[in-house]
Amino acid sequence: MHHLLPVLVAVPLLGATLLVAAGRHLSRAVAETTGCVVAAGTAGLAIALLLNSSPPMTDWVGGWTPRGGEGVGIVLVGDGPGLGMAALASLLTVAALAYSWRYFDAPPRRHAGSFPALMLLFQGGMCGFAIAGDLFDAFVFFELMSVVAYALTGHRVEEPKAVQGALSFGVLNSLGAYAMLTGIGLLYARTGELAMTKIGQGLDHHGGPDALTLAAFALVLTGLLVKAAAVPFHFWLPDAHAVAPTPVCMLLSGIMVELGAYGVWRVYRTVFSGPGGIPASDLERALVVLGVLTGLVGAVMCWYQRHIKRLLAYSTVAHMGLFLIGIGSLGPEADDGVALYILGHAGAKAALFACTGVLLDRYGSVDEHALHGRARELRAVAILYVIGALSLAGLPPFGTGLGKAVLEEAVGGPLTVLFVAVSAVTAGAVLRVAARVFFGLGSRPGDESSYETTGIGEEPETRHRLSRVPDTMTAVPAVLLVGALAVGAVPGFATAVGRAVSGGAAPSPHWTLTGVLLGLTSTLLALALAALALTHPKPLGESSWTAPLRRLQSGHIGDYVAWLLVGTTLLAALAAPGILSD
Amino acid sequence: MDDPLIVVALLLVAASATAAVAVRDPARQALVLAVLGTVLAVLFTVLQAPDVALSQLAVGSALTPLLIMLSVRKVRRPQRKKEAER
Amino acid sequence: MTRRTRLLVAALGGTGLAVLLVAACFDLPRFGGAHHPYGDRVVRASLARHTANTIASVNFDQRAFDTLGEMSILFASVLGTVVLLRQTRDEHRAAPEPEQVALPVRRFALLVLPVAVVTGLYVIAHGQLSPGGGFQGGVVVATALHLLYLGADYRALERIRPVGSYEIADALAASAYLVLGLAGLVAGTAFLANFLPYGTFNTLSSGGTVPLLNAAIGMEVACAVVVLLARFLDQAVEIEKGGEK
Amino acid sequence: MSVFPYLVAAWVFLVGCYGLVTSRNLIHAVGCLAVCQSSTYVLLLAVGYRDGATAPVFSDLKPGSRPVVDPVVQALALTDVVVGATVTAVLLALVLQISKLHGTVDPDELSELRG
Repeated sequence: MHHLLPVLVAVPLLGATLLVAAGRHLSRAVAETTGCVVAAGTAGLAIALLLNSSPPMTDWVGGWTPRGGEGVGIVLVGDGPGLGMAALASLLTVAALAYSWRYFDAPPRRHAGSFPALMLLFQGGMCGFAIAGDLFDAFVFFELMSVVAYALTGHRVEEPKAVQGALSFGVLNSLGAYAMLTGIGLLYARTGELAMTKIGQGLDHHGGPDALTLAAFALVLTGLLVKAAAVPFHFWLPDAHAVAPTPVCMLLSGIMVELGAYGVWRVYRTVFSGPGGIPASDLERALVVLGVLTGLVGAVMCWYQRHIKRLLAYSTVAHMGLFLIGIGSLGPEADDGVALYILGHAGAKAALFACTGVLLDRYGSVDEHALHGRARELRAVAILYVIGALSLAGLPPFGTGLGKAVLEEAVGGPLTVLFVAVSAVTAGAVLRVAARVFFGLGSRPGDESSYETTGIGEEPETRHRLSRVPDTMTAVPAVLLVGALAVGAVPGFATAVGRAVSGGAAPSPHWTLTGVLLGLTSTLLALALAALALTHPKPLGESSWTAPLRRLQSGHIGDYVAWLLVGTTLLAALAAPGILSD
Repeated sequence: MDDPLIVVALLLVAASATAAVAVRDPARQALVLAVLGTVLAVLFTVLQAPDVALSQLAVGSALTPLLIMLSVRKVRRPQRKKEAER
Repeated sequence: MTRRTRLLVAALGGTGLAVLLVAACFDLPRFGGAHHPYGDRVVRASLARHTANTIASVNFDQRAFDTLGEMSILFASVLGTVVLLRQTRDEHRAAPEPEQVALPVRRFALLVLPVAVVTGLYVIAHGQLSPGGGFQGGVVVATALHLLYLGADYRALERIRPVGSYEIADALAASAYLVLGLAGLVAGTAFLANFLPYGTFNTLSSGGTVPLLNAAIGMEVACAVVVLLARFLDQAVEIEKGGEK
Repeated sequence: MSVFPYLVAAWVFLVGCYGLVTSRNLIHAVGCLAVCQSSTYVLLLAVGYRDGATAPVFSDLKPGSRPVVDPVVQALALTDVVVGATVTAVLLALVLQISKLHGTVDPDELSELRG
């Protein structure tokens, strides 16, 4: 079975190359069908491998299985978390391709296959990163995923915002990747190895951590945290996710950003967790501080957006903060919680983006204020939107709710307040949007701010504005929401996830009374916040204390790079105490 | 570190990298980047990496500067036209 | 942020990063040290597989999966550039005026062109023996074709360079790499396994699948660079803003 | 002096970052990113160097007769060079579209995405 691990990467890549080779002679329907079939086939393979991943598989590509413990090849690791991420990425790719089925604006002339081909390349990159057991190999697939994502983000080249957002995305992520490569170079210099487990052993063999270990840690994590959009590396995310085509947004917010967090988890576990690496308390300090910052900044910024896709993008930032806190607390229960939360979040967030895409294609706007009361006729979409928002809030029995509950129990203490607050504020903002746009509740807000990005005057992504919403565009979010529900509600699923992630080291994740109550609390808080925003728009409207925070999001590449440098320094400073005291 | 050639090549790399950043006009920067690419190729050769030196020569000192020059030409062209219309 | 604050923030972060990097440098092993465990193993493995150029053995045999990723990056960025630089609805093509090229320049370019192309092909073919290989040779071939732009004019270039065919060739070369990888799996060993006989050391056919993968990469790189340059040349020379005339 | 090559790599990276922060032209910024990347090649190859060694190519070198430098970092740097060029191409394509749609390539004048 382990021989099939590299095939997980090869199949989508081969599909993409063949689509391009034949693209000139393919009709659009054939090209898109092929894309869907290849993506679905890969998803099937990923799931089949996942079901066989206990005990974890390893595969040495090219048959370079080490003799006497001395490998020269590249090792792929097929364990629960890795294959789980690959399966999630593949399933979301299928959903995104199905959503864009015959809907997208005219493809470039004589390049009918280019969009599905790019999506398949994206899928291949994500799968490759998820199963990489070799640090440089992880970097290569990380770059593949990034390069495709830049091109996909800027796909609508007639949109001024799209190309600007894609460039910020590209510059920041490339710089992060080079920082990561520098870190890999340092690790190679110290240990002379590239396989992650070997690097970890090499660090331990060398003795206690020193400045080199710290620098390598900070640099490698910079690359991964840029992708994971942790504050202060996060500035590119709202700019990019707000402008990317909707199917691409589903993938970016649903899985790509989470893969950054997964990378942090994987790299810390296999490389830095030994006695020669970074002490656990230091990692916890670094990730929890950054996670809290990320959650707070994301939630506040999310609340004050009127551009709906940007609002959803900030909600992703806020949730990434919660995931990072979970990863930083380094317990098997927390890992299970994060895994469930990521699954549920992927379904809910992708569904919300898909519904927003319907608004864009129908009304040519994604501005909360301009759309006030205009989408009353879209009953089905409205219901999906509200369900998505409630799921985001962690309403039992959604997967998000279960993940949040398990995570709250594992992390505990005052951080529980943050978890409830972040889910309540982000979900409240989405509910507010739903109430205004689909139900016309509250008074129509004025246009007072001149600084922020509005969502007025966006070009629809379909060739013409939709007069009727295609069935695929409502079916896909519905299926995604059912998935998010199933994660938390289907008996046995959570247990299976727990076994795949932490291998039975933790009690299998399940609903507890506290968890249900906390989920209900955040949902009620979200509803209350949304109601308050509609009835009393002034006190919850734009206030002067958030202005400096909002000005930081300036769209200026120079600013973002400056913050990236600060972020690396901050990361190193947070992880330094344990090393200095040695 | 007894090889003076390596030291000289390293100094040249540092200097041309600094110059590539300090030159603010992108067209000139392309030329400096070509120089940086060549100097890097020299450094790689003295570091006994002929393979990397070859590709650095092809990519760093030819392809990348060429792409930058073409972009500069495209970005400047409409402006020139507008000036001519005035 | 104003320029001043931005510089301040960057100075803060840059200083921290500089301190970190310098401290790390002093913990690195001495420059020129002899401790390279992975490197030594790689050299042994390369000789065992009759590949004279160890770099080629790493790129196309031992770590061929990295090269697959790298090739996909190249392929993706070419596809991305094609998509990003497509002709939009409000643009049209204006064929450039044929330009008079000074005779010496023309002669020089036409003389160098075949030499450069042959050099590039030679560099590709000897990838597993001497420094060079698919990447380097591919770029040389592709850049050489563009000497025509210098030596003749843009139209001559367009005639010998039907971009569409290069795009297809690029995709086919990438597929060939993947198919060779899958062939390794079908042949009974593993994905990207070197399943062919290793041949005689230091000959063109040595190294098993190495020369084949190398050739696929050479073709992919050459076509990819041609397409990349073509898209940028198109933008710089042909595509103009404004409706159809 | 045994850390000098590493310090050069660090310097090149930081100088590139400085250029990115202060750049007034997006094409120039992409060039600065390429400078940042060249620091990684310098670091990798410096790490793989071995005193008195030769290139790991055995077409006219008897195996075992002389020490060779680390071939792994060279393969990594080779990959890195190609990755760098392709990223540059995609980013420049985006800059071209920005210049068409915004009429400027000065990051200070781009004001579409804020808040």
